[in-house]
Amino acid sequence: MDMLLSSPTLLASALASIGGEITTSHYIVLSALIFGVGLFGVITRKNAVVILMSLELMLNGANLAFVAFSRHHGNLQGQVFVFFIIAVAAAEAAVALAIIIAMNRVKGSVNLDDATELKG
Amino acid sequence: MEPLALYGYIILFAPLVATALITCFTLKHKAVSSWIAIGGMLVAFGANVLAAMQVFGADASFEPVHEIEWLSVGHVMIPFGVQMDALSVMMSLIVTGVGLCIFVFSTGYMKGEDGWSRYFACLSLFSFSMLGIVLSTNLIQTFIFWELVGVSSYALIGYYFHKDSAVDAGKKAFLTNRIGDFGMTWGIILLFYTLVDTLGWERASFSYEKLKLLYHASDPLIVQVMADHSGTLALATLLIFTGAVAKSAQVPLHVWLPDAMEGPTPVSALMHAATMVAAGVFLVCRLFFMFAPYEIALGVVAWMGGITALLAAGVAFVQHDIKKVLAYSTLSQLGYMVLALGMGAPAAAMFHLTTHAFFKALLFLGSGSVIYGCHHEQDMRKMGGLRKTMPVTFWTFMIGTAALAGIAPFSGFWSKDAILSAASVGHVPGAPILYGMGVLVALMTAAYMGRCVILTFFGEYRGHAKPHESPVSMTGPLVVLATASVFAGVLSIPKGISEHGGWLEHALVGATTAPVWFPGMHEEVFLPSVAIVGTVAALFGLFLAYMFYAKKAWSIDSFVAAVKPLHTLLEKKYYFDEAYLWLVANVQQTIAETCGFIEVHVLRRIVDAVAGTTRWFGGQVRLLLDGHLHRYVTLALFGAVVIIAAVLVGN
Amino acid sequence: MDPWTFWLGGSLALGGGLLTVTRKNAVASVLWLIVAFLGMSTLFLGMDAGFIGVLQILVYAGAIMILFLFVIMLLNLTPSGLLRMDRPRGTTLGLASAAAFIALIVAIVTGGQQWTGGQGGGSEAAILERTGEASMLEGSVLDIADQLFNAHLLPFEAASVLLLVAIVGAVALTKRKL
Amino acid sequence: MDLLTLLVVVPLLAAGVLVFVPAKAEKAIRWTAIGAATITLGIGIWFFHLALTGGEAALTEYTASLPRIPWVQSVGITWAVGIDGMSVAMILLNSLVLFTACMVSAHAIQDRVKEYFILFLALGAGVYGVFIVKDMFFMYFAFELAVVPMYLLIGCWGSPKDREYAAMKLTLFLTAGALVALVGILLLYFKTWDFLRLTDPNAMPSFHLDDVIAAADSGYFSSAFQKKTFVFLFLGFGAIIPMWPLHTWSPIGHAAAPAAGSMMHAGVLMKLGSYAILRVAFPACPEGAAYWLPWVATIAMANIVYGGYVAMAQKDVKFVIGFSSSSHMGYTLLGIASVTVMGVSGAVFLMFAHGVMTALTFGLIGFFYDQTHDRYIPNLGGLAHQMPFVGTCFALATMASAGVPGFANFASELMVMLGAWEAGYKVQAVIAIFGVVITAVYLLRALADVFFRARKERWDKLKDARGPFQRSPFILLIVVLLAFGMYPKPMIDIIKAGVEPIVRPVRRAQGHVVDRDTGAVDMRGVDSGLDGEIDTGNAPSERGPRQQRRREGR
Amino acid sequence: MDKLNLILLVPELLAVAAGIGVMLWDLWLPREKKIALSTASMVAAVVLFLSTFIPAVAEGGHAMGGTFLVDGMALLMKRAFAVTALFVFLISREYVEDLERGQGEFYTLCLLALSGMFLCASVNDFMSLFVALEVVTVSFFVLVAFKRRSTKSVEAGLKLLVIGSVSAALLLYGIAFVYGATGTVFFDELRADVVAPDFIVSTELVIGLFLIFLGLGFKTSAVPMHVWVPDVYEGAPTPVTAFMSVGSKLAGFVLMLRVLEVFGRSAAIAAELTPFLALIGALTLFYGNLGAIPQTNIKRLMGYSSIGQCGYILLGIAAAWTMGMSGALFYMVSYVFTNMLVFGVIVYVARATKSHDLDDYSGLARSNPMLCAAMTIGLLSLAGVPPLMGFVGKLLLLGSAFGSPELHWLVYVGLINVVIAMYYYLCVIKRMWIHDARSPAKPVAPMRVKIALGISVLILLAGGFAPQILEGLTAPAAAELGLPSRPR
Repeated sequence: MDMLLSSPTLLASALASIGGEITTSHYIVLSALIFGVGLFGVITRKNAVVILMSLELMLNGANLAFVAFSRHHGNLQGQVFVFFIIAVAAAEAAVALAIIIAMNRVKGSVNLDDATELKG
Repeated sequence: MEPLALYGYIILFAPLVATALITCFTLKHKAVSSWIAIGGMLVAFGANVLAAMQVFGADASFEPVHEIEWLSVGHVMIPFGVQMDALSVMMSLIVTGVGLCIFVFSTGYMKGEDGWSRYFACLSLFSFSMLGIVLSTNLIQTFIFWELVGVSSYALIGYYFHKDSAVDAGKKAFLTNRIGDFGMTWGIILLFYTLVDTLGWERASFSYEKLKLLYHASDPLIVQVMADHSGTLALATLLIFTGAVAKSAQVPLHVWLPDAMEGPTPVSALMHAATMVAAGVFLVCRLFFMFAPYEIALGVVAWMGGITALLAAGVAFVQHDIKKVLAYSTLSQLGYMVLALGMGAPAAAMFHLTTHAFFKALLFLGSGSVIYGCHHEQDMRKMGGLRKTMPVTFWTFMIGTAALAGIAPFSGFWSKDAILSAASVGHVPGAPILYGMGVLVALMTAAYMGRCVILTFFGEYRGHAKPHESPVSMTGPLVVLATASVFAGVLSIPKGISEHGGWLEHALVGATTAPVWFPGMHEEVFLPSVAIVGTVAALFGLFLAYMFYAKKAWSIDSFVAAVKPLHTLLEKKYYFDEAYLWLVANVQQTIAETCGFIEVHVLRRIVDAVAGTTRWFGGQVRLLLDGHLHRYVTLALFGAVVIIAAVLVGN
Repeated sequence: MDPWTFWLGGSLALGGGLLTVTRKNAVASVLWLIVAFLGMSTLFLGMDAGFIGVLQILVYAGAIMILFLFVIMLLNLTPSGLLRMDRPRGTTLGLASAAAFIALIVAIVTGGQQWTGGQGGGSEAAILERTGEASMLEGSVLDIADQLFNAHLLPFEAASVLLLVAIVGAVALTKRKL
Repeated sequence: MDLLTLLVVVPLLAAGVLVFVPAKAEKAIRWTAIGAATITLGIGIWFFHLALTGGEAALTEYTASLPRIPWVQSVGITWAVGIDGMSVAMILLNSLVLFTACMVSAHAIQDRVKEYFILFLALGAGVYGVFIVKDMFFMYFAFELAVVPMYLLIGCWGSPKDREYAAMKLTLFLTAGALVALVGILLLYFKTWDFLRLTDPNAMPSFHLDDVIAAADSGYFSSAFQKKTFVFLFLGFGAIIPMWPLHTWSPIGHAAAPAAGSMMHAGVLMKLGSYAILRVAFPACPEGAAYWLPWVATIAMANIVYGGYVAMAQKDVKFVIGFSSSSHMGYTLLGIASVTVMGVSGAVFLMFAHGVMTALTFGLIGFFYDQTHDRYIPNLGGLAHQMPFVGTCFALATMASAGVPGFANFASELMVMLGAWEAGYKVQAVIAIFGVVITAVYLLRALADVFFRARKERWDKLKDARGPFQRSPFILLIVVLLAFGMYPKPMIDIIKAGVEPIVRPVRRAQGHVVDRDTGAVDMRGVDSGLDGEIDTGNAPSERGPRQQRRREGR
Repeated sequence: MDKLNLILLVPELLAVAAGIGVMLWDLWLPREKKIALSTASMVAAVVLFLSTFIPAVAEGGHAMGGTFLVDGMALLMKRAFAVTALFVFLISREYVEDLERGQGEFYTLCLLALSGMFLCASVNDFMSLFVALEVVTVSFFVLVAFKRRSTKSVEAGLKLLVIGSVSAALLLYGIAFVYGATGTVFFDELRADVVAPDFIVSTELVIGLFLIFLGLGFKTSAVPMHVWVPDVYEGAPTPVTAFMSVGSKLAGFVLMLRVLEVFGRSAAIAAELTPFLALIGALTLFYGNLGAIPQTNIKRLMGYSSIGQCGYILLGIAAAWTMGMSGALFYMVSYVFTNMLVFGVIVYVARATKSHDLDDYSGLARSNPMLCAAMTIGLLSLAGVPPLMGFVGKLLLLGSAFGSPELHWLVYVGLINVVIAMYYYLCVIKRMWIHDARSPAKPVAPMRVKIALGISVLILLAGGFAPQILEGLTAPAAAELGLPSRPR
C-alpha cells in the first residue's frame, strides 16, 4: 500500500527526468496515463459516442504498453498483438456504433442518463 | 418354573389379560366385558389363595423369587419377576380379594353408565398395576408399576371425562404422584450408584433380596462401608420414601386424594382400601430394612405419618360429602400406618393396612350404595334416616364404622391397638408426642365417623328423590366385606391375649425384618393400658358425635362459632390447595411464560434477525447497481484496484 | 530510444486524450482523439514500430474516427440534448478511479522492475534464447507479416471471424429493412 | 443388489414410477406408495429379525459380505452400506414411520396426490440412506435428499397460516446444520487422506467411515484436531437434533407440516442428527467428544427444562408436541453425553421410542386437525366424545410421551438417567428426572383440554377413525410402543451391541479401562473391585477410583 | 510445432462454416420458410457436437504452430458448448420466429459465437485468447441488443459493450504486463518457463495475471467485473441470456482454467494467485447471493445467481489443484444442463405470461406441474442439493478448496452462501408450488423442448446419483492440466 501512496512522488521524479534517457518504464507510465485518461472519460461522460472514444483511448494505452514491451524484449509479438487489438477495436467500434444508433432510435438520445431502465 | 412363581405370574397377568381382551375385542359388549374383568380377578384370587396356602403352609420350603432379565446393559441388570413371600402374598390376597368384591359391586353400581367396558378395562389395569407393585422383586419394577398405578388411577379418576372437575382431579392425582415419582427415581438411582461406588458392581443391585443381603450382611467391611455412607444411603431411602408419600397421600402430597373422589365410588373404594394408597405403606414395609438402620429416616416417616393422621382427621369433621369424609378418614388412617412404620412396627402397619382394607372398602362401597340409593346424591345434609330404607347397607356400614372407630372386638380395634402400642414404646424423637397424637386421632376418628353415620342413617330423610335399597350385586359384596371387617382382627391378635396370636407379625418377620443390629425393632406385645386408653378415646369420640348430632344437646353452630379460625382452617384444608395453586399459577406458569417469551421474542428474533440482516444486505448490494453505467465502471475499476492492492498488502 | 519522439508523441497523445474526454462537443472530441492517435503513431514510430504506427493512422485515425464522425452526424442531436449530455458528472469518481489505476501501474513500474535494460521477470535464459537475434528486428511489414502468417495464423483467422461478426452484427442492428 | 441398498432404491424407484403415472390415477398412486413402504417395512423387520436371532455377529457378517462399490474413484467416494445394532433400530423406526405415514396420508391427502407421494418417497429414501451408508459423502447426500422434499411437503400440504415461514426456516436450518457438519466431514476426509498416504504415497482419498475410524484408532488425529472437528460435527448435527438453542426451526416445522410430514419430521428426521453424531463424531473424534461432552450434558439440560417450560406456555397443540419433542431430544443428548453404554443405548432406544411415539401423536393430531382446521387448544375440547378411538390413542401416546412405564419411552429415559448418573452427571440426571414432571404437566394439560371436558357442539360433525385402513397405522404404532416397552431386552441387546464399539474409543479417551476382547466397557474400574480393595486393606470408604480418574481425565 | 494440423480445427471450421452457411441460406429463403434456419442450426449444433468425436480431433494435440491445443478439457468444453448451442436453438425457435427480421443473423451470430467459444477452449497463446474471447464478446454485444426496438435490450447491449470494452482493456493491460515480464505470449513457452529453476516471479507478472483474471472475470461475472450481469441478463432476449449465462460464462472459465493451468504449475505463482482468486471468489459469492435475495424479476435473479455460481467455480480455481480443476469442469458441465433447464422453462413461461416477473410463477405447479418440476430440479441443482448434479460439483469445489488450510475461510464463506442461495432459489420454488396462481396463463412447451428438458432432468439426476460417469471425464481432463494432484 505504501507503494501506492508514494507513487505520486515517483511519478514526479519520472517527469523530472525529462531529457534524460527514455526507458520502457516511461512508456509504461505514459500508457497508464493514457489508460487513465480514457477511464476518466468513460466514467464522466454521458454521451455514448464520447464514451466509445474514451474506450479507444484505453485500448491505446494497452497498445503502447505492448509496443514498449515488444521493443524491450526485442521480439515482434507485442507489435503483432497491437495489430490484433486494432482489428478488434475496429470491429468493436462498428458494433458499438450500431448499438448507439439503435439506442438513438428507440430512446431518441445517446445520453447514458437515459439508459437507466435496468437497475437493481 | 416352580408352581409358586407360576401362581405369581398368573396373579399378576390375569387382570392384564382381561384388560387386553376387553380393549381389543369387547368394547361394545358390556356384559361380556364385566365378566371378563371379574373372571380375570377371580383367576388371580384363586391363584393367590393357592399361593397363600403354600407360603403360609406348614412346610414353608419355597423359593420366593423368580426373575427374568428385563433389561441389561453392561453391569446393570434390571430384572422382572415375582416375589412370592409372605408380605407380597398377604398383600396381593387383600388386593385380589377386596378387588373382587369391588368388581362385583361395580356391576351394580355402574349400571347404565357410558363407557362400561372402558371402566372395567381400566379397573383391571389398575389391579394389574397394583399387583405389580406387590409382587415386584426389585426397585425398578416397583417403580414401573408405581407409575402404572398412577396412570390407571388417572384414567379411573377422570372416568367422567366430560366433567372438568373429574379431569382436573385426575390430572392432579397424576402430577402429585409424578412429584413423588421424581423423588423415588432419584432415590433409586442414588441408592444404586452409591452402592456401586462403594461396594462395586457385583454387589449393587436393584433386587430387594440382594439389597437385603447387603443391609443384613455380617461382613464387617460391608457394615463399615454402609455405616460410612449412612448419610447418602439415608438420603436415598428418604427420597424413595417421597414416592410413598405421594402415593399414600401423606402431607404435603396428599392433596390429590380428596379430589380423587371425582371418580366412580367403587374406584374410590378400590383406591383407598386395597390399592394405590396402600402401595406407599407396602413399599416402606418392603424396604423396611433400608429405613430401619437410620433413626433420622424413621423419625421423618413417623412424624409425617402422625401429622398426616392428625391434620386429615381434622378436615374430616367439616366435610359434607360422604365420600370426602371417608377420603379424609383414609388419609388419617394412612397416617396411622406410616406412623407405625416410623415407630418400627411394619407388622402393625401391615396389620392395620389389612383390616383397613376391609372396612374402608366396606365403608366406601356402603357409601356407594347410599349414593346409588339416593340417586347419586353425595351430600350428607340431603340424606338422613336411611337405616329404614337401606337396612343391609346400614348394618354393614355400622360394622365398618365400628371397625374404623376402633371398637373392640372389630378388626380395627386390634390393628389400631397394635399401632398405638408401638407408638407408646417407640424410639424416634418425640415418640410420646406422637403417641398422644395417635390417641387424639383415635378420638377424632370415632367422632367424625359418628357424625357421618348419624347424618346419613339417623334422623329424618332430608332429600328429594325417594331412596331405595341397592341390588344384591351391591349388597352382596357389602356383606362379605363386613364379615371380613369383623373377623380380620384374628390375623394378629396380640400374643398377650391369645396363645396363637401374632400370626401376621410372625409371618411377615422374614419380609420386613430390620437388620440384626437394629435396636428399635419392636416386638409386639399387648399393653392393656394402651388398649384402654384407645377404647376410651374412641367411645368418647362417639359420645361427642352423639351429643352434637343425634341428641343435639350441644349446639354445633355455637361450637363452630367459638372456634371460627380453626373451622375456617379446616374448611380450607389448611390452604394446601391454595398454596399449590399459587405455586402452579404464579411460579410455574411464570417460568413457562418467561421461557415462552424467550423463545418467541429472543431466540426466534435472533434467528429472524440473522435472516433479516442477510436480506438487508441483499437490499444494499442491489442498490450498488443503480442503472448508471458510470457507477458500474467505477465500481469495476475501483474494485479491481482495491482488490489488487488488498491482495498485495495482504501478501 | 529517442526521447524527442517520446515527449512529442506522449504530450500529443496525452493532451489529445485529455481534450477528447473533456470537450463538450462530440465532434471536437473526435478531432482531438485523432490528434491523440497521431501522437500514438509518433510514439510507435519512435519505437521502430513503423507498421503499427502506420496502421494507427490508417485504421484508427482514418477509418474508425471517420466512422465516429459519421455516426455523430447521423445522430443529429439537438443542441439542448447535447447540452444536457455534456455536463460531466462523477468527476471525482472518475478522477479517483483513474488515479487509482495509474497509481497502481506506476507503483509497479517504479517499485518493481525498472525495464531500464536487461530483462524483466521471467527466466532470463529462456528469454535470451528466444530473443537472440530477434532483438535486431524492426517493425517492418515483412517481419510482421512473417509473424502473422506463421506463428499467429490462428488469431489472424479468428480476427476474420470477428470482423464477420461485426459486419453481420452492425447490419442486423442498424439496417431498417432486411 | 443387497437388501440394504434396496431400502433406498425401492422408495426412489417407486417415486420414479409415480412420475409416469397419470395424476388422476390417485388410487394407483397411493397403493404404489404404500406398497413401496410395505416392502421397506418388510426389509426393516427382516433386519430386526436377523439381529434378534443372530445378534451383532450376524449383522457384522452381513456387512462384511457387502462390497464397497467405487462411486467417484478419484475423490474416494464409495457406495458402502453397513448395518449394526444401532442402525437396525433406526431402520426399523423409519420403516414403521414411513409405512404408517403413508397410510395416514393415503386418506388425509387429497390435493396433488402424485406430487405428494413422489416427494414423500424421496424423503423416506433419504432417511434410509443416512441410516445405512458407511460413507460420509453419502451420509450428507442422503440427508439433504431428505431435507428438500420436506420443504415442499410442508410448503404445499402444510397448514396455510405459517407453512411458508416454517418450511423455509426448517430447510435453511437443516441445510446450514448439514453444511457445518460437512466442514467436519471434510476435515476428517483430508486428514484421513494424509493418514492413508503414510502407508501408500499414492493412496486415494476416502470418505469411507472405516478408513476414518482406522485413522482415528491409530491415533493419527491429534487432540487439537479432534477437538476442533468435533465442534463442527456436533454443532452441525446438533442443529438437526435439535439442540438448544438451535432448535427454533423444529417446533414451527412440526406445527406447519401436514400430518405425515410431522410424523416423518419428528419421527425420523430429528433422529438423523443424533445418529450421525454417534456414527461419525464419536468414533472419529473420541478425544474431542471426551473434551466437549460435559458441555453437551449441560446443554441437554437446557433442552429438557427449557423445552418443557416453553411447551407449557403453548396454546397450539402442535407446538406443545413440537416443544415436547425438543425437550425429549434433551434426553437423547444427555444419553449421548454420558458416553456410557447404558446412556448411549438409552439415547438410541429413546430415538426409536420417541420416533414411534411422536409419529403416533402427530398422526392423531393430523387426523383431527384435518377436520377441525383448528389447533388452538382453547377452541378444542371434548373431542373424545366425537372421536373416542382417536382420543384413546392420543391418551396412550401422551402417556408414552410422559414416560409412563409399559411404553418404550420409559425404559429408554430410565436408561438415559442411569447412564447420566453413571457418567457422573448427577445434577443433570436429577434435572432430567425432574423434566419428567414438567413433561407430564403440559402433556396432561394438552390431553385434557383437547380431548376431555364437556362436549362441544361445533365439533359434532367430526368423524372418528373408522375401519382398519384408518385405524391400523395408529394401532401398529401403539403395539410397537407397548411391545418394546414391556419387554425392551431384545431391542436393547441389539442396540447395545451396536453402541459398544462406538462408545469404547471415547471411554478410552476419557481414560477408562476398556476390555478390548469382550468389548465390555468397564465404566468405573471398580468392579474387580471390592474384594481386592478389602484384601489389600484399603479403606473402602475412600472415593472410588472412578471419580479420581475422571478428575484426572478432564 | 509448425504443422498446421488443420484436422484438429474441424469443429471450429465447421462452426464458422455453419454460421456463414446459415447467413447465405437466409438470403435465399422466403420469409415464411425462415423457420428452416432454426432446424438447420440445430442440425449444425448436433453435427458440431459429433465433430468433436472425430478420432483425430478426439485424440487431441497441437495445431496451428502450437497456438491451438486440443486436450481433455478443450474437448469436454467444446462438447459442452455444442450442447449449450443446441439448447439455445431449441428454446429460441419460437422467439426467433416472432422476430420481424434478422432471423438468419441471429443464428449466424450464435454459430459464430459458438466458434469463438470453441476457440476459447483450445487457445494456446495470449493473442488467440484475446481474439477468440472478443469473437464471443462482440457476438454477444449484438445478440444482447438484438431486439433493437426494445429499450431494455439496447440499453443492455450498451452496458455490456462499455463494461466489456473496459474489461478487454484491463485484460490487454494484464497480458501486456505478462508479456513484459516473460517476453512471450505462447503458452507452450510459458509452461516451460514458469517451472524453470531460475524463473523469477516479478511483481509485474503477478499484477499482469491479476489483471488477466479480472478481465476474464468479465466473462465469468466475477466481482468486480460482474457489474453488467444483472442488467444485461434482464434486458437481453431470453434465449440470448440463456446462451450468455452458459456459453459466454464457460468460455471465460475455460480461459481462466487455461491461464491458471499455464501459470499455476509454478507453486510460487500459484501462491500469489490463490489469495487473489480466493478474495475475488468470496466477494463474488457474497455479491451474487446477497443481491439475488430482493430480486423480483426471474432473469435478474438468474443474473445474480449466475454471479454466485461463478464464485463457487472460483473456489476450485483458487485451490489450484487437480480436484479443484476437476470440480470446476464438473460444475461447468452440470451448469450447462442446469441453467439451460431453467432458462428453457423461463422462455416458455414468459411466452405465456408476457413478463419475467417472479410473481408470474405463482401457482405454476397447478397449471403445468411437469414444467415446474423441471424448473424446480434445475433450481435445486443450482442450489447444490443432492441428488442433483450441481451438488456433486459444488462438493468437489468446496472440497478442493478445503484441502489447503489457508482456504478454509473461503469454504466457510462458500457454505454460508449455499444457505443464502438456498433461500432465494426456494423463494422461486415456493412461488411455483405453494402460492396460488395469479394469472390464468398456462405455459406450454413444445414437444422438442419437453424432450430436451426431460433429458436435462435425467442428466441432472444421473449426475447426482452416478457422478462417476461425468467425473470419469473431468478427472482425467483435470489431471492432464498438470497442476498438482494434492492440495497445496
